[in-house]
Amino acid sequence: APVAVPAHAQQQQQPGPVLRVGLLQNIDSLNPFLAVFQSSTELGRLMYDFLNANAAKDNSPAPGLAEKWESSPDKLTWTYTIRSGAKWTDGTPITAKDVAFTYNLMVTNDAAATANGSFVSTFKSVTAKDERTLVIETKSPQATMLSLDVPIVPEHLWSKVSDIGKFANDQMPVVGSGPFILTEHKPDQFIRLKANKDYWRGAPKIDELQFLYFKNSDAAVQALRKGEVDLINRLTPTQYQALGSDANITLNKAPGRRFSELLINPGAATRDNVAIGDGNAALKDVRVRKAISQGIDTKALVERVLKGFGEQGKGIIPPVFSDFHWEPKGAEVNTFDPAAANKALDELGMRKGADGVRISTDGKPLKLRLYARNDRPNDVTSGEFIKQWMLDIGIAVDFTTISGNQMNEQTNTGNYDLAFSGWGTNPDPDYILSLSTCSQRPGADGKGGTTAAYMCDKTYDELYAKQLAEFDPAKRAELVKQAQARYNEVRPSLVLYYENALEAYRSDKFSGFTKQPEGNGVIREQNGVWGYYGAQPVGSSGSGGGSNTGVLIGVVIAVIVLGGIAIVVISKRRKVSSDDRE
Amino acid sequence: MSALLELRDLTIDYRSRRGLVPAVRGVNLTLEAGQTLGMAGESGCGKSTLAMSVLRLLPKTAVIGGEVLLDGEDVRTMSFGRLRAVRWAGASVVFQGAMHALNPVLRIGDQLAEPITLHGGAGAKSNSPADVQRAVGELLERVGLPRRHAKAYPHELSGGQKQRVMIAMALACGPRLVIADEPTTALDVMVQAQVLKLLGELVSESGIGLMMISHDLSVLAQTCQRLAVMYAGRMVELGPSAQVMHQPAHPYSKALAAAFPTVGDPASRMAPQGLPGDPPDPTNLPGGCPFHPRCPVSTVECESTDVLLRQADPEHQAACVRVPENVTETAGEPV
Amino acid sequence: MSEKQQTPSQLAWARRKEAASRAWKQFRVQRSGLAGLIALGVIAALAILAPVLTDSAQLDVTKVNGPSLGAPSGDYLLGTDENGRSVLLLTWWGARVSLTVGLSAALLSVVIGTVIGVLSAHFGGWVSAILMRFTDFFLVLPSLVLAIALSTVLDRGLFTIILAIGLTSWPSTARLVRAQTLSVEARPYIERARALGGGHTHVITKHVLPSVLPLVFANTTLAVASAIIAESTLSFLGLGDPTQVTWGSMLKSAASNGAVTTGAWWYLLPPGLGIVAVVLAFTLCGRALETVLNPRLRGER
Amino acid sequence: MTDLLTPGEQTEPPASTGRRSSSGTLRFVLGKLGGAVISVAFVAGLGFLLFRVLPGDPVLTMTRGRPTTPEAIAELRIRFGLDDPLWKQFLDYVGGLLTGDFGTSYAYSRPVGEMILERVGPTLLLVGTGTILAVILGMWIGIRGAWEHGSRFDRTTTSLALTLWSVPTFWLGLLLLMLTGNLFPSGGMVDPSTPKEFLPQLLDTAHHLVLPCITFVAVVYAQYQLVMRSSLLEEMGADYLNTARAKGMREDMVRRRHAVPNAMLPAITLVFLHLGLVVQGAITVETVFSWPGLGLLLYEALSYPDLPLLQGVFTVLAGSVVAMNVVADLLYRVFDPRVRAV
Amino acid sequence: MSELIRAEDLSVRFKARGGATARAVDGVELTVRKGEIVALVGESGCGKTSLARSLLGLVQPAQGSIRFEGEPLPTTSKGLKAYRRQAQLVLQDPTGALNPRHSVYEAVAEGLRIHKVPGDERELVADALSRAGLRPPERYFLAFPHELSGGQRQRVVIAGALALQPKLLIADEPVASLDASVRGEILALLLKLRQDLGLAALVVTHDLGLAWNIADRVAVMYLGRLVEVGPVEEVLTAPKHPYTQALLSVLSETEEPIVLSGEPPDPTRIPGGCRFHPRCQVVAAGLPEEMERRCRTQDVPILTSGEQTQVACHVATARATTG
Ligand SMILES: Nc1ncnc2c1ncn2[C@@H]1O[C@H](COP(=O)(O)OP(=O)(O)OP(=O)(O)O)[C@@H](O)[C@H]1O
Ligand SMILES: Nc1ncnc2c1ncn2[C@@H]1O[C@H](COP(=O)(O)OP(=O)(O)OP(=O)(O)O)[C@@H](O)[C@H]1O
Ligand SMILES: [Mg+2]
Ligand SMILES: [Mg+2]
Repeated sequence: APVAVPAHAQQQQQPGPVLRVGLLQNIDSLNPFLAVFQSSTELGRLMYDFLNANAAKDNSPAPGLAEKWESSPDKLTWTYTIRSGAKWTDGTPITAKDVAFTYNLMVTNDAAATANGSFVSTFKSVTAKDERTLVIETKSPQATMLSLDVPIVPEHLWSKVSDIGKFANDQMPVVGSGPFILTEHKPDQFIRLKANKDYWRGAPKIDELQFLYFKNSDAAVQALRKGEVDLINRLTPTQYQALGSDANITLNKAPGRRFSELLINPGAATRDNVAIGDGNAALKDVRVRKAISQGIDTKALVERVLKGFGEQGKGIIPPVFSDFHWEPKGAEVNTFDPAAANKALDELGMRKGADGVRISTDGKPLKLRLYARNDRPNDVTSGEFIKQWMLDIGIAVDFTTISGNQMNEQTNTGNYDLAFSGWGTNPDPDYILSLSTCSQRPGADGKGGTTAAYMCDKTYDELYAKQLAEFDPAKRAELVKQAQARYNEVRPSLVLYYENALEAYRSDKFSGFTKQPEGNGVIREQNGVWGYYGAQPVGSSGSGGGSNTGVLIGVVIAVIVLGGIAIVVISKRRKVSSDDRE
Repeated sequence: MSALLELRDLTIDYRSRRGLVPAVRGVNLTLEAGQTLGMAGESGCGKSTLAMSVLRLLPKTAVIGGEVLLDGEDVRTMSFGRLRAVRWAGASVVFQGAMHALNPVLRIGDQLAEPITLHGGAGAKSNSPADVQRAVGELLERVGLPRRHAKAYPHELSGGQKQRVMIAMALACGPRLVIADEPTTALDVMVQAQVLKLLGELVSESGIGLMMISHDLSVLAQTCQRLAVMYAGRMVELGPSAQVMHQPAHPYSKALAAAFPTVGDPASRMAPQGLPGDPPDPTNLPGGCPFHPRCPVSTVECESTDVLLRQADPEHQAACVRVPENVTETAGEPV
Repeated sequence: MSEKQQTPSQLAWARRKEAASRAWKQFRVQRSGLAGLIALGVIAALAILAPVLTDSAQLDVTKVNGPSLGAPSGDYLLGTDENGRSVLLLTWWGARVSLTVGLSAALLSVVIGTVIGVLSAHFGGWVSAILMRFTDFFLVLPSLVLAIALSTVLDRGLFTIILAIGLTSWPSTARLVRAQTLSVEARPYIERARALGGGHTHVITKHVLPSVLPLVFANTTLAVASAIIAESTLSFLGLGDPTQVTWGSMLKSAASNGAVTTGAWWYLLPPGLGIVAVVLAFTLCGRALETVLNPRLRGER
Repeated sequence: MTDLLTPGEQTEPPASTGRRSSSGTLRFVLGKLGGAVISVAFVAGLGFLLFRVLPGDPVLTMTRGRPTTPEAIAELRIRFGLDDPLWKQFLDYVGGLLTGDFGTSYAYSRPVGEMILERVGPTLLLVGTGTILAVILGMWIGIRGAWEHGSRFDRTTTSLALTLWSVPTFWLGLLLLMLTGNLFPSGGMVDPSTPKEFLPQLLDTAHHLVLPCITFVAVVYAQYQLVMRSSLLEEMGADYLNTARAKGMREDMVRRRHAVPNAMLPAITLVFLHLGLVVQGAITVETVFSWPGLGLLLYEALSYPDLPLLQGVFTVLAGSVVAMNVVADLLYRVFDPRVRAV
Repeated sequence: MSELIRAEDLSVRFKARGGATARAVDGVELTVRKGEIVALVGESGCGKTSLARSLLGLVQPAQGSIRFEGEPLPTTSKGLKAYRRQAQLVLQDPTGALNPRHSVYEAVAEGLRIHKVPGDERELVADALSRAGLRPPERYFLAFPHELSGGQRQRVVIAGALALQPKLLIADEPVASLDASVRGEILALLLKLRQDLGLAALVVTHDLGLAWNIADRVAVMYLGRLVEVGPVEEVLTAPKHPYTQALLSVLSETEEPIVLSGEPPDPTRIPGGCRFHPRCQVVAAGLPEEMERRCRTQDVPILTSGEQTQVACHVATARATTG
């Protein structure tokens, strides 16, 4: 029967608007407890609601499954009121028990803590007082209690899962609570989600959301041009510029959530202050680190490497999080000034040798190694620039590109002088700040640390501790900024720039993408799914027609090619047999 | 009535990078039905070329002159369809080196059946598979091989057996002429004797014409009535076997005969006979009689005169100045 | 065969010269091989002379100021890359690295292959059994996959690429050399040399190697061709050294910087055509050489 | 990769004079299988060692960039057995292989075997279709070229083959993408919106297959053409062809019945011998066209880098090559009577 | 005449395909005396080449020993190398026996260089070439094998052997691949060398005519064994062994050839009793029952290497003793 049903097929093709999104990273897991890839967590947000949301306007905590919340004065007990009327997609109501189950699972089950365990590490107890009341007690105050980035799963289904670590969560359609319902997943090919008509915020304006997988961004850009997809991100500046000429396509340039930095080994040491690694001793002097920074033109990097799509580096929290972003003032500003850098180094007694390379205090030429990850083209190009600039201030740089793995190895053992690094940041600054505390340095076995900058400063640690306990937003922001200023003062790394997030969509087909933050924010990779949720079709035409004509064209071409071959073969046959040569 | 095979002034040259290489330089020959003719000569003198020209099997680089008449019909001008009909049914070939002349991936029986089916069942009762199979079995038995060998592949047979298969194949369509090009060269003495005996018997009982090529005069003398000796693309002697073998009129034939001594002949004991000098280079033949540089009895005259076949005896011709120039110069016709 | 009083070494030289000129004569008549040789000569000369003819400073991203992905113009005959460097210049300099990698990797692979092939064929017995097992094992390994694995494991860099290609592509040479050695060893003149009292060294150096080496040489030219393709593939997959300009790495950055989308053919075509030209030239040369050295093929190709 | 252009490397049929014997066949098959088993064991060992040498701590790679605690890291180390001594890891690995368990992917926390199984289908589809087309095209051109060797057809097709053979696969793919504009999809195997019925799925898959397949065929067919051509050329001078002509056979029949079957043997065997290697050609094609097969999986595992996955794909690819080699050997035996009887 | 080389109870075995053992040489006693030319004849595959190669130490005998001038053949590679100065090999196919890349000069000088023979190499080469009948030698120095005719090539091979001034020449079918007209020349050369240098030779051939042409003694081999040995005149004019008789008969044009039936013998399956009996025309023609039983079951003793004609045949021996 499969052959004779074009009419029927047509009918199936008819549903409402489908938003197609190009995906450049595949899905590591559909299990929200295991998923760590950006693509997967975003998918998790589409499928599951969280306790709180981050407002589209400004990333501030907003109601999610919890419609109200309050905390005890010591900030150790939090009580959330779960909204009524929210339902799992199988119709079961969502209750406080589901939330308690989810958090408790993460507390008790190591596998369940894989992806988001850090959010529950201070939890003492999680209890559902009744259907609508959830009480969480923590051992110490936790600043992220209103941005617990944890998808809440239905207890009535997940309590039956025996091994969370092995559970794939691929029973389609996957029961969830988010604006979309996952209906199909073909690894490396596509993901289909249909709108959750019963979503408590209201049904999305599109019927279906599809993620199409592309191995390289260029293919995705092509697909956007051809209308195969409607929304893509992670564009390179060149691609972004090239798409500008297309009237049907609207570009979106948003401040990014990532900062790029140049690590300057300040004298790596373990948690127990045992020196490790072979970083150049000259770098232990903060004046040298600052001189090096002065020799680097971050403005030029933004212009030349990022082609202008980015902002000069300041503090470790990008400007997108404007509350916490720190603006240096006066002497805090790192201005490009080779002359000053030269002077500073001269004053330190590091005179230039005959070859223009300075002689370090230990009597050896000042030669520094610079590592860049070979899969980060921007770092590699920046490296070329930095190498040149360093030469101008009398520092010889041996620039090597290594794999991400090797980079981890080198930085985790302190075996570097200069190296490129960078981190993505969250609306809440706690985690990114915590990385630079003394305790984040590796243990005695060289393992276990997550920092790479080897920052360890008493003042900083104090500021960090204060901001963690401060619940007044304005005061906390001030502390966070001070911490960043302190970081800048100690200068274990130089923040180079914040890349813009570059996105593009078919404005002839869709509009209404909600950006986060409002105005100039991103559509995808938000702290939420406002972008997809807000999307609405333009006019009446859906997508999908293109692929049908495509099929037709393909078939026609195949027929022509086959026919051509057949004709050639037959004519040659005839020719051969006619002049039946000897 | 025309002869079974008649070559008239046949010349064959190969086009090569060094220019035209003359392989056969004017040969006249007649073979009647039922006759056996042996053709001898050293390597490269043009024996195979001559044989292949009879069925127009030479490569495209060959330039052929003169006439090749099979039953009075010129092979050179035949239509390709007619030629195909004549091939195998009219004249067949036992090729030099049976190992390579048989297709290694086809069964013996299929290869034997092939000419029969191709020629519409010639040699069998009809073209029906059963009849063809029967004919194949009979052919195998005729050459002394069991019928089951039809199922065998060439590599499963010994050299002698393969040569028998080739002979059987040559006889498949009941041709009137069989050309055997060095059918025994690669074989061991004993097997050679077996094959020669078989060939002799088959020819004599069926009355077909046989042209047999070899470089071993003694082999030819056992099987053939008449012998032809070639040198540098020419026929230098032609006559009854015994005469050519024992009273050769051309010095080259003499040397050739002496190279295969008779065991027990005191004359050749401890006295190997050889011919000094090298075989001629076909692209650069010496002037005059091409044999004169190696000829033990050459005269001044030999250096300038290129001698054609002369009548030495009524049935015996040779191309040597020593043969009295009494009868016609342009002989070649048997009497 | 003329001069009266020549010393044996003079004789040997005369012989070699004659053999070489004969081979050259046979090579010369093969038009495609000759074309390949000329192309190679031109490309090699350009590559060698690049530092003389061009300004290498223009390869430095910090020193150039062309437009990003600019189309061909008077200033930039083949346009610019995403960093504003001249694609013509990049392609030109890329030839140096691509050729170096191709040649070194091929050489490495051919040397390994020859040694293993000759030894296993000459000594036979268990030596051969082990070596052939080894060769067969490597022969079945998908060489690209192995090269990928190797370049993942080893430090990134040209040397790694060379090593990865060299270590994975020798088995076919070993097979070829082994087959050729076996056929040489089966010739009666080897038996004669042994009957004359010659030992292993004599047989290998005086008979086996001289007759195997020309074929190895032809094989090398073919191996260079595949090494260059392998290099570009590894670079394209991101396993190359991003600080080195090779044709493969150019194509990678072209692909990842939107050359296809923007239709920047000037960025995509030159390195690709460079690869095709060099590989084709090496292949044509190799085939012509093979034809010269292997009479079985003569006049057929 | 040049292998095919070098003569002499062609599998020479072992010269044999013996008669057929069934015990010989059995011994042959067992010998081949034994050899294959050893090879696969080698591959497994090599795969293990190779990726164990990778610098860096996989757990750090795994956790980098997101909140973790030292405890969680220690947990991961234990979960993936990274704290065990090497020999124990190896034993676990071998034990796993024997039970069909390739380990768990670092990146996807899924059984590697399962992930590989998912990708085998698309790769087979691409490589299978491509190979069939390439073999047909290559053989046909090769046969014609050899038969009319020296003709214009021969010269042009040979030059074309050599040129295409010199083209890097991925580059051709990129060019095709750039040139075909809107005719074909830019990537993937099937459009998610295509109805889940047989015909639409088939057509859509075919539509997606066109470009990858053309790329694949263009680069691969040349080998088959050149092999077929030289193989047939080698047979062209054979005496049995003259025998066939002498029997009065028509030229095209001589070619079909005698020349081609003989020339086909080495060519077909080579096709199989190289089929395994051809799979790796799929890596670049799949990467360029986002074709969801093994090659793409390898590429992804590579960029992570996901050790168990790399190891698994490597083992499976190499194992398939070994298997294809055995098939090639056995085929030769089935097809060539000369080898069959040993 | 004193003994030069002597094989005692020599056996050579090969592992044939399929695991069977081919007894290529299976108990041979053979002597070549100084200055003597011995012809070894037999049909293809009977083990002639294997015997010749084992005499040069090129294959290890499975059993038995070889003595050269009374001394057993050395086993060390050094000893063998020294021995190979004394005994030289000439192969069937001169085209194959010369490296196509080596000039005539190098081919002849190869042995001299291996053994580091003192003296002016050039003179030694020239001398060897002219002895082999290539005169003037200088004309040939630079020539390559492919520029020479077959006869000339064989002379170069012989010159290469002569350059080392050996005492024994073992020639394996030295003229089989040559044109009929040329072979006589090469044979004459062998005779001349024996005359001039006192060179002893073992000439392997399948051609009885050749033996008649040049040999003093002839040894007829069948399936790894000698079946008849003796002076050429005796063996070839009055053959006693049925196999020799058959061989002779197929050569002559006058006699009705005795064509032996059956396939060529297979050294992996040597029949019991007299190894010739399955193909023996005498057995086939019918023998007294007692005699036939002996032929079928009783192996014939190995011939010793004496001066007289010896024959390994039950029937012939019985006839000789009875009268
Ligand atoms: N296809 C060819 N192209 C060019 N020259 C050829 C060709 N075939 C044969 N010849 C030359 O023609 C001459 C005669 O060759 P032919 O094969 O007829 O000799 P033959 O007498 O059969 O020799 P043999 O005894 O070796 O078989 C030789 O000089 C040979 O080199
Ligand atoms: N290297 C070898 N390996 C296995 N079997 C061998 C080897 N050499 C010879 N034989 C076998 O030994 C037997 C005798 O071979 P040999 O070459 O000595 O015979 P021959 O008398 O010289 O034959 P021909 O006249 O054909 O040269 C043959 O059956 C042969 O197959
Ligand atoms: Mg011939
Ligand atoms: Mg022999």
